[in-house]
Amino acid sequence: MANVTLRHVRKAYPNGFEAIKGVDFDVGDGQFCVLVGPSGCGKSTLLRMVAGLETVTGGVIDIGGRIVNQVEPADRDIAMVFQNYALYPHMSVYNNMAYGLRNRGMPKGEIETRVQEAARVLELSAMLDRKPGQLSGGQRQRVAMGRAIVRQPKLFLFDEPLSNLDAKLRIAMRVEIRKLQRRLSTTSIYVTHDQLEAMTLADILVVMNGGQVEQIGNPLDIYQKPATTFVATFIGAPPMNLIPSRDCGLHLEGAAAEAGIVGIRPEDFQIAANGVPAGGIALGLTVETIERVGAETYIYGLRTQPEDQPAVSAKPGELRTGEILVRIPGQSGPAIGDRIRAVAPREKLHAFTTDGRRRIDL
Amino acid sequence: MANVTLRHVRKAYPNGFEAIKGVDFDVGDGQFCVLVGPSGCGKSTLLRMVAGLETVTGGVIDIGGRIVNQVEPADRDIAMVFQNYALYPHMSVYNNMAYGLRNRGMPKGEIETRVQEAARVLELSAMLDRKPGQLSGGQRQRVAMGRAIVRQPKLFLFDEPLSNLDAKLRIAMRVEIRKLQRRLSTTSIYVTHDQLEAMTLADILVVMNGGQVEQIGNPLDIYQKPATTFVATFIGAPPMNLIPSRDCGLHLEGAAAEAGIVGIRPEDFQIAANGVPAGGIALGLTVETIERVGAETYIYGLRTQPEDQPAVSAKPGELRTGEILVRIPGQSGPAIGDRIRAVAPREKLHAFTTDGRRRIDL
Amino acid sequence: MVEHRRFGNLLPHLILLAGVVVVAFPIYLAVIASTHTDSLIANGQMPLYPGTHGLETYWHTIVSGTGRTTRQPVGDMMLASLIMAVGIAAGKIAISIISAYAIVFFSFPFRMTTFWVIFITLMLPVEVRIFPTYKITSDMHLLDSYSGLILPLIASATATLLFRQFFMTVPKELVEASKMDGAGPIRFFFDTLLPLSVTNIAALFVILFIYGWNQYLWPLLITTRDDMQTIVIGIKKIIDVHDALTEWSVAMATAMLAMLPPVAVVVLMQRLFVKGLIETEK
Amino acid sequence: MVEHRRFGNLLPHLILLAGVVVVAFPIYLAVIASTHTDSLIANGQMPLYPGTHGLETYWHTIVSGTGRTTRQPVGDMMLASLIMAVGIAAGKIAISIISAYAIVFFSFPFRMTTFWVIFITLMLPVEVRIFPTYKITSDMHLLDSYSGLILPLIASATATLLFRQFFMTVPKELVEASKMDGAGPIRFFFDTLLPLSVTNIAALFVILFIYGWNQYLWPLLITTRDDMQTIVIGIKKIIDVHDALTEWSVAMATAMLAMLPPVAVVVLMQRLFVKGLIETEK
Repeated sequence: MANVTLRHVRKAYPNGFEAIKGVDFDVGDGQFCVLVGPSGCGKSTLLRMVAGLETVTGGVIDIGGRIVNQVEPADRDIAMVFQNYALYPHMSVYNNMAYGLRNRGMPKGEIETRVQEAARVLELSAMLDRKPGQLSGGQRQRVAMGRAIVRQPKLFLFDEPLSNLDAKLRIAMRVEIRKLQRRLSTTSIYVTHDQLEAMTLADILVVMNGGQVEQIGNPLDIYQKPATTFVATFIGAPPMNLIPSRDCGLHLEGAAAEAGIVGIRPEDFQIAANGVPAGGIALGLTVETIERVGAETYIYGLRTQPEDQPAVSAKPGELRTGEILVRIPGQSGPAIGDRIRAVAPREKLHAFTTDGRRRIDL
Repeated sequence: MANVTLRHVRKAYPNGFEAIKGVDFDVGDGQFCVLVGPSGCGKSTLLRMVAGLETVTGGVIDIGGRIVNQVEPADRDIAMVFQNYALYPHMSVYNNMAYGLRNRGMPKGEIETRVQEAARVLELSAMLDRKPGQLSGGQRQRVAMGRAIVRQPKLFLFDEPLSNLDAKLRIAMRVEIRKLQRRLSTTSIYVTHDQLEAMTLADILVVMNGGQVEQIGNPLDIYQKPATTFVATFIGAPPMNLIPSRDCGLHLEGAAAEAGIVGIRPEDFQIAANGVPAGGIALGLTVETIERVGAETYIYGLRTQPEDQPAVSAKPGELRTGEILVRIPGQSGPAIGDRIRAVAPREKLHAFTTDGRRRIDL
Repeated sequence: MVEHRRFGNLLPHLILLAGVVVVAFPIYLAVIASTHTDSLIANGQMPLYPGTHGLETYWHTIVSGTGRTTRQPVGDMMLASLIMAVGIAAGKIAISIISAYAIVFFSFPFRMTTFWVIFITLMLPVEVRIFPTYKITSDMHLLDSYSGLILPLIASATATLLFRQFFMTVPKELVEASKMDGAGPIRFFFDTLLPLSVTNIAALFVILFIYGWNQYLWPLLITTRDDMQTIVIGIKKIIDVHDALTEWSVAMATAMLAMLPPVAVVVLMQRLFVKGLIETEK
Repeated sequence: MVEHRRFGNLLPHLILLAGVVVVAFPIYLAVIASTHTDSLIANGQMPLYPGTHGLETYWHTIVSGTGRTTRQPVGDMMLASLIMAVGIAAGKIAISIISAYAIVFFSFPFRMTTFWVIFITLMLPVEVRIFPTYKITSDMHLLDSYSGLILPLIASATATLLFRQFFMTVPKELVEASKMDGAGPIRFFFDTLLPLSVTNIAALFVILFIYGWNQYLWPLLITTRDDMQTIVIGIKKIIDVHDALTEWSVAMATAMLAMLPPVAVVVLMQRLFVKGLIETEK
């Protein structure tokens, strides 16, 4: 068991590209830390630096009170679960788990005990003689977990371990990993690009973007008080609506002058015929598209937008300029072409500086 | 524009494996039909049979009033978007779209007009000279769409066209595909394993399992009245809770004797300190795991389960025996280890025969 | 499980059939010729069906050879060829797998430069660099020895490249998992890389064995002793007698015998070989 | 963008360096030898630095050759070798790409049987089936002609296999998209498969050109005319003169000249070649 501490950790490549631009965070003993961010944000690089698979350009990585910058991966007392599992295809499940222990010269009896115990926990006992090629995706994932567990390391590292599984299995394995980690209470660092996985697994959530940390904290705190517009749109699905606050129909009383962007989560809207909640906002929308998925309904509404007002963003995957997404429970709701009024109370509003880099408390 | 009709369509392989065991359905002119099911259910095979890429063992496929069983793919007046896009890597975007038209001997001017128009609609005009290798995933997807559009076919076929895109882009492209299809009003058949994509895109939803059709209908009708337990768990995420009705604490008055399984969707539960809604049910649960994802909270509760009572299913990815999933809005809710009572009104209950193959109206 | 409709028509079938006939017919002729008497063949009246002298011709060829020209029984020639072919194939595989391992999994200064120097030099097989190679072999007193026969032939750019290609497809994560499991470079090579390469090694062995078996120029220069004469040289000697007295039946029998070991290697290694070749289909 | 730490230490570097020296030193010696006078070399006192007779030796070698042994200028030999090597490489590529296309993309009865028959037969290169092949070539009056030189060598199982492997990696969907686009088998071959194979063809051309360039046994049997004498045969003739009068400088110059075209092909095709080889890294 160990604390993990990163101080001013930097990574630059010989070609000058800076993958990690100074990252600091701490993971307490037995905590589950999730690094989340879009692809290319440096989260995997950072994990690989902790593992010792990438060199550290600057700063200090400390595992259990020992600075490991110059320590070989095998000597860091860690275990890693790879995205593609990286099982040895020619070895049986048993040997896959036992290989690392044998290389460390552990006595045969002890290896047997540890592998059998891990196989029992992971329900792999019946398939110890099989080769990885004969296993399903979920079973391979378990073997990869088993290979990590038998080592009884100070620290588990997970590199998107669920991304090769189908949706249902992913949810089930997510719950299993969390339960297992709670029981072993081994400090863990987990990398994912899936915000849902991040929200449900993390004790500490580290949101990364462009090689930097955007926000660190408890998942729900981050959800409720995103520090930047990046975090606001990345955490929570569908993403938060962001509206330039000088925009039409937005009277945000009492907000600081620097509050250039207002954010409202789709689920915080309500549809009301008239009235504006005190201090809140009301938007007139023309319904463009409706997606009814059963438990809830998504309404894509077009806000009237003055031509000269630039909207916040229209990157692919984000909402189009002037488009607002409203989520309401159930399967009712307006029809395409209807005009609706979406209102949100003041306590559900988020405000950010115009550049989106800082949150402003309302 | 065309109707598509499938009658008793069967597919058997020389090795005796029956991939499609007799499928009937109709797609009306201009409708958007989605085939959905788990991998291996035969949905892709069926689409490839409509495309002419697989032979038909039995039955009749009719496109626009013409039986096409023996017609070559190129002569069926269809266009297909492949899962991996299948763009010609050595041709420019322009040539990728123009190739099929040239092979048909269309005059150069007409080709130019059609490609330019498709490029405009798909916002590809600026990259007509690039090779597919220089495009992002989303752009390649658009080129694949463009190649289908320029042909102006009677029928579009989509084989999981969004499965190679990341989550955000997938949502955006989903909305775009739907808008495009509405505007062109070309009959379409779309294959996916993603129930959310299926729900949001379909005019007609065909749920397949094991080479057979489980249910055909409007997506919301299927969500509200799933015909089998397979459909009940496949459509809607997280899946419906299924409980053997003779099980402890389940008094379902007035239900037919054959109703062996009761289903309740996670979002239809409410947490109440006491009382049972008239005709509804109440379950006492011990909270095992809680996942707070911001907009809603998932509570995994363990129901007391007599040892001799077999539960419905515990396949990987489904809930464990005796486990019940409750979904409540917001971020509050109980803590792990709490005992809660989850209640659901009678109109939210679903009932199925013991084998799960038939729905019983309550 | 999935059957894919391919293009299907008669033309390619016929072309391939024609190809089979063109390629296989000479060999059929050789088999037939080896079973008739020399006088019959020399008369140009050879029938297209097998004759009756097959067994005695082959026996004669193997144990006493074509006395007039090569002074060696073909059995001895085959042994010499076998030693050379196995030596070359095994040596080439050992050298090239180690080189490929160094190039793919190690990073050191001028890695690519080294690679290209070796590569361009080795792309020039022994025939082209035969002169300097001969001089050095002779200076090292390796003439008339199996070492001199085998060593200059075992450096192989093509095999190195093939192994490099295969190693490139080994997931990086496997190397990293190995490191995590405390396996150093030597352990990784023997515990993981070598077992994974078995089918590739088998496929290469087949190809290289046949390459070695067919060597002509180098053995011709290096060996003068009769008992190191390879079968390919033997065939050449028989064919070079341009007169009516050519022992056609013995010559054809020798040709058939020369084909046997390559065919045997292909057939024996077939399962591993095919596995090695179709691996990408997985 | 991502740099991966590989195993890194001195040992493999040294091994490779040793390899470079072992492989490159003979060639260096040959270059040096070709620039000194014969008497100096014959005395065994050849220095390790270049001499001054380089240009005249090369000029003499190219235009008039080693008069005493081969009766042919080396320039003519190189031309003959070039025609043969290009013919073999081009022919092999054409035949094998078409065979591979038939095998991978068409389904017809006994497809795999046909494949194996061709394969096993072709795995036996011309050296082994040289006897029947010689007989047929001679019966067709192709002796002393470039057709006779090239045709029997162009069937290639290895090249067919390599193309088959590459075609296996072409996504099925590309064939299907082609069908949807109304392209038949011929169109698909020329419009899609051939452009996609360019780098593979280039890589194979390099290997096959060198294979053709190095042919010895077959040209020796088939050609008797001096003006069709290939350079490899020429080298052999020079080396066979076992007396003190060997024109060492001319011999070494011939060796160097024999290496030039293969090196030139490797260097010229390098970009395409490397692209073809490292495709899996994408």
